[in-house]
Amino acid sequence: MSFWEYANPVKFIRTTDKVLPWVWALTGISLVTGLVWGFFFTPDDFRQGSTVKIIYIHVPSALMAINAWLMMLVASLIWIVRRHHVSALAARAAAPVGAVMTLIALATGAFWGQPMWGTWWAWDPRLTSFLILFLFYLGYMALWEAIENDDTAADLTSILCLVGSVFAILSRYAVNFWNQGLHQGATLSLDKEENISDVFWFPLLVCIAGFVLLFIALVFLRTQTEIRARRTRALLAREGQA
Amino acid sequence: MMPDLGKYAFAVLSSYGVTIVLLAVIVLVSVWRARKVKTALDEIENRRGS
Amino acid sequence: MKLSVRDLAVTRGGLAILEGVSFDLAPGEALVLRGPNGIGKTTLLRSVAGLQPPETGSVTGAEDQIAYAAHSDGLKAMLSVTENLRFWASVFGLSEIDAALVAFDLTSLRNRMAGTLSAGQKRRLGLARLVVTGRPIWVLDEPTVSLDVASVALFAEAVRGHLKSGGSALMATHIDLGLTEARVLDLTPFRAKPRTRQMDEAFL
Amino acid sequence: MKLSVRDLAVTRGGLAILEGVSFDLAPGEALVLRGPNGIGKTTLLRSVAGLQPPETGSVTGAEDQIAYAAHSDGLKAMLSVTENLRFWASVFGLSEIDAALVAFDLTSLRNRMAGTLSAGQKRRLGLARLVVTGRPIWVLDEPTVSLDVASVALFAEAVRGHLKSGGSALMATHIDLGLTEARVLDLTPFRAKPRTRQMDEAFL
Amino acid sequence: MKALLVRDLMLAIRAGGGFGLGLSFFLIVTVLVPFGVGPQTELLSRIAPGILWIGALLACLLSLDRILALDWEDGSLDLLATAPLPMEGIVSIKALAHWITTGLPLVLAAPVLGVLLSLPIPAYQWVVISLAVGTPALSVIGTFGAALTVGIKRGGLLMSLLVLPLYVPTLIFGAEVARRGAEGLTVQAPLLLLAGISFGVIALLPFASAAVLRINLR
Amino acid sequence: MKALLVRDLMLAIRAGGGFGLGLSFFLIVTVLVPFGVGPQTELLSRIAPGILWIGALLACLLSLDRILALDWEDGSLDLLATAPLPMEGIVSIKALAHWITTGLPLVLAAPVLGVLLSLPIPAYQWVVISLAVGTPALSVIGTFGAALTVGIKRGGLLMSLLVLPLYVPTLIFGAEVARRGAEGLTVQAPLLLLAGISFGVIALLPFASAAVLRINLR
Ligand code: HEM
Ligand SMILES: Nc1ncnc2c1ncn2[C@@H]1O[C@H](COP(=O)(O)OP(=O)(O)OP(=O)(O)O)[C@@H](O)[C@H]1O
Ligand SMILES: Nc1ncnc2c1ncn2[C@@H]1O[C@H](COP(=O)(O)OP(=O)(O)OP(=O)(O)O)[C@@H](O)[C@H]1O
Ligand SMILES: [Mg+2]
Ligand SMILES: [Mg+2]
Repeated sequence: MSFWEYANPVKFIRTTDKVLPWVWALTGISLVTGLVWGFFFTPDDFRQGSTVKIIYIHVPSALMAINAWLMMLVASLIWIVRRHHVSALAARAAAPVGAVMTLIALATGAFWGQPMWGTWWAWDPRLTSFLILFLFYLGYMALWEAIENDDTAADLTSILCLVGSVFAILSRYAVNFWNQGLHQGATLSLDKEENISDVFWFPLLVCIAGFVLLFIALVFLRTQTEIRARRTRALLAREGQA
Repeated sequence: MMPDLGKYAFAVLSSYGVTIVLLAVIVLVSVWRARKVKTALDEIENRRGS
Repeated sequence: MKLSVRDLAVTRGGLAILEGVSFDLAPGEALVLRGPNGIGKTTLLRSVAGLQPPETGSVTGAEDQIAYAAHSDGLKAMLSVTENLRFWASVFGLSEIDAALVAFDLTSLRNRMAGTLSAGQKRRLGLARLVVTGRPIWVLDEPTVSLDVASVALFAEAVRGHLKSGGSALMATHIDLGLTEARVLDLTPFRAKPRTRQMDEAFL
Repeated sequence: MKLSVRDLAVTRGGLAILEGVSFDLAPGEALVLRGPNGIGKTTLLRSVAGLQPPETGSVTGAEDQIAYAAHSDGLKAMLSVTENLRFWASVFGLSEIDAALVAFDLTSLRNRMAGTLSAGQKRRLGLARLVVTGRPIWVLDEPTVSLDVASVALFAEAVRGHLKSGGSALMATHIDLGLTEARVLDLTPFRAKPRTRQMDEAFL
Repeated sequence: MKALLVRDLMLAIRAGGGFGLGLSFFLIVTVLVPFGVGPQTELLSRIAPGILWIGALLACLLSLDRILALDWEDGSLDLLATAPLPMEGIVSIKALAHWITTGLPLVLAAPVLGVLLSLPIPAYQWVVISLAVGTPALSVIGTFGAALTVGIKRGGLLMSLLVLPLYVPTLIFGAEVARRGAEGLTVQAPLLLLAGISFGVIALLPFASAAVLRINLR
Repeated sequence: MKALLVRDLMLAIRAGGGFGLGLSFFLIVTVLVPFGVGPQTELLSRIAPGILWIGALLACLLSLDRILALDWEDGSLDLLATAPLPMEGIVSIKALAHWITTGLPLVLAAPVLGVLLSLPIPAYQWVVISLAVGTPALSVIGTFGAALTVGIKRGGLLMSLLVLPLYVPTLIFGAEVARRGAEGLTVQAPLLLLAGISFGVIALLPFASAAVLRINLR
């Protein structure tokens, strides 16, 4: 049996219906465990104090913000090359989730920056490129909404996703270049994961797993919804004609 | 029970608050729309079936 | 070169509109498509002109042979009649426009901005565009909308001249064009049975 | 209330187009304007509807009595058929739209977005708008463009019903509307002699 | 009249209707400024009130051509003119719909975007207040510009040219309120003047817009 | 192809065609900035290079929707698509026409407007050079955005939303060249990167635009 069989909408709905309850359950378990563990049962960092607790949401959401876009890119490529409807709809379904993740990363970063850097927002390259990513999400979703014909919308948004990815990478370098000499020295960022002691590392891992699972659950559910909505439109249109 | 967050209480609590709110919003919106679309579809399919 | 349409099915807005349409159009022939509003004439013509991929079936002999005239004329209000025509002529690699001006009685309006023409005059200009393309197959969607009786006769004359010189014409219309030699194809029997198009079928 | 037009002269683009046009339109009457392309039918109708001040002459009995339908229909592509109609009804202080939907056979299309209708279906919706305005005098510019034979008959029926209920209709058209009871006014004799309009006369 | 307002709002939120796009434009202008002038916080926070006002003004400006041009193109405006609505009412409703779909979201978004430009804390309230008082004037003046250029195909840019000078007084007083607020000075005088402009414009300009529109329709 | 370019240029200079309007918009943005941020020379001259770049970018952006939307509305685009021109050629010509009518005038006007913002003397040449190298990229990227949104009635604002993030790299490098020029630093690196973007975009993006346009036409 080939992987592509899941590109059949009916098959997709049937399979995900079976899987979804388990994914939701795992999501709940790992998110709650991770966050509770992180929030209640980890010590404060000696320099950052209790703000270190923000890492348990900041880092997973930042990761998922990027991964969601990558997943959309892959799905778009699949749509362009093999024209499987499920992949186009999955890309559509993932976009709002990715946008929310980006928003969370930005918001938690802002709350973190206030005590650490003394400012809610600084035009640090990392923060800036996330803001641009957020704009890409907005544009991508707006384009989906604006076009009536589903296949046209799928074609156009997938090309936008490709071109946008190239420009997102370009922006990332541009932003680094632009803010080179002015980079905030105050970054206390725990840049390398090796720097994190295990006390912080394990709950963080659980949280990351939770966010990944949440993303999968949401994308499955929302893709199902998109498939059903499309089916509804097809049926309604057919009735209208009859 | 509540850990002592010290002077950073506002930052930490609002981070968690915002995150939980946003996650709840996206989950609830997704579930709500899933339900709505599913009932609409079921209705049409029943109408066709009968 | 013969245009031939085989077993064509077309869709719009996710719905099958027409199916099983087949016809041939040899040089020197004219074919008039008829059918009630909303049967799918416009959609069919767009498929033949290559603007919209057909759902199933094939269109052969159309490649680079077709001059298409749609509901709207593609005229620029701020260009004069000659400027409009000359532009289209040069897009199609030609430059001669006088014959077209004469054929559609536009000589007295030649320096007028297209935006100041009346509805019928605009339409005549839109039809004159066909002549300057030099393309052999004319595909026309309701060409005589807004035309008065005299202009309809001019149009019929132009089509006849085009057919004589080895061209052909495919037209959708609701009214009588005065082209007795044209074959008529009524699209009513080809209305698609209720089904969505292939792409959506996966969802049913 | 009777519409009466006395010695009307109209201009467009600084040129006199028609002059000396007079007619009356009593309740229950229909008048069809005819004339070749560019004679000035559209311009005349806009004057009667009060959109363009006449050069000389007068239009009486038109104030707040007229429902005007132009070449374009004023439909919003992103509103459904009923939403479009309901909007116009409430602009004119009414709310009833079902009769109009029935009269123009739009009931099966009622939830369709106006942007997805075919040319003829759009036109039918544009005409249905007239019914929901509740205005007694209909002023129509080429109302049957793009309509098929059956729809033209629907239209004639609607006009007849409107006349019966004491309304009146003024229409410009090139084709036969099937309204045998309508009077016909050919505008050809009223073509203005070459002269500029009053405003410009000061410069001559 | 209510029907017209409801229709305009409905059209705005339908696909391609442009609701929220003025907002995104505002967001994007604010985001672009640091790329242009550089990321130094101290510099940004000095120009922040002014940039927010200019951004709001440009976002308003961009959506102006929707006010009337769409209705003109599809013939609705001709038909509305023959309907039993006073032309002054039509233009006022159009301005109101524009404000609800564009001005109001800008007012609400301004504090969030202020963060990006490191707006000084005391300035937040004044930016919001000045925008709330000033944006209605922007909508009404913009409607006048839209009415002036409605006959011209794609008059959008010509309209910008006509409208922007009319926006200058509003911008000056609005930005002044915000700037003084940022520096902790008293804002009463410019705020009163700003309010004066708004009221005057709302009360009087619709007559001019209606006259201009009537001329353009014939 | 030449005929298309000639026609587009001719249309641009005819009444309502929009030639020079991008320019006036550029002028007005530059004029508004001192009203918004206040008249201090030292502040203005610091932000001048950035503001000039942002103004040029916005002026370009505003005229983008003319590139294709007009031809779409009156049906010319359908007819062009059936004409013996490759779609890639059509979109490239359209971008070129846009640059000639918008980008080029901006490049020429920038030094004049620099005076209004007290641009430092050494910056003049670099502002002009960076705009000359960068604006073609803006036109080509803008054509892509226009092609994406051409089916959508008044897609103008949606287009801004899609295009602006794509403009970010160009803006950053362009403004960086101008800013470094103003401060007397070396500009080689950003200038090379800017040129790289322009070339890459001119060489590759027309294919994407053509594909998108073909999809929108069907
Ligand atoms: C003391 C303050 C902060 C620390 C220690 C911190 C730490 C981190 C760490 C460790 C990552 C890496 C995540 C990963 O990819 O594995 C990260 C990513 C990120 N942070 Fe922060 N952050 C801080 C403040 C902020 C602020 C103030 C913001 C924004 C407003 C922010 C926004 C981001 C973003 C957008 C990313 C993802 C970027 C990337 O991974 O390339 N952070 N942060
Ligand atoms: N998005 C859509 N969803 C459903 N149906 C649609 C959509 N768009 C168009 N249609 C339908 O497709 C059919 C074909 O339209 P088309 O314009 O080809 O008809 P036509 O034969 O040219 O009619 P006319 O004579 O009125 O011009 C119409 O019935 C129309 O209502
Ligand atoms: N700006 C202008 N300058 C000169 N003549 C003009 C101008 N605008 C319009 N005209 C002319 O005015 C005349 C009247 O136009 P009008 O649209 O009223 O004609 P019509 O009778 O409705 O024609 P049709 O049947 O083609 O719709 C036309 O001959 C037109 O060419
Ligand atoms: Mg048709
Ligand atoms: Mg006419």
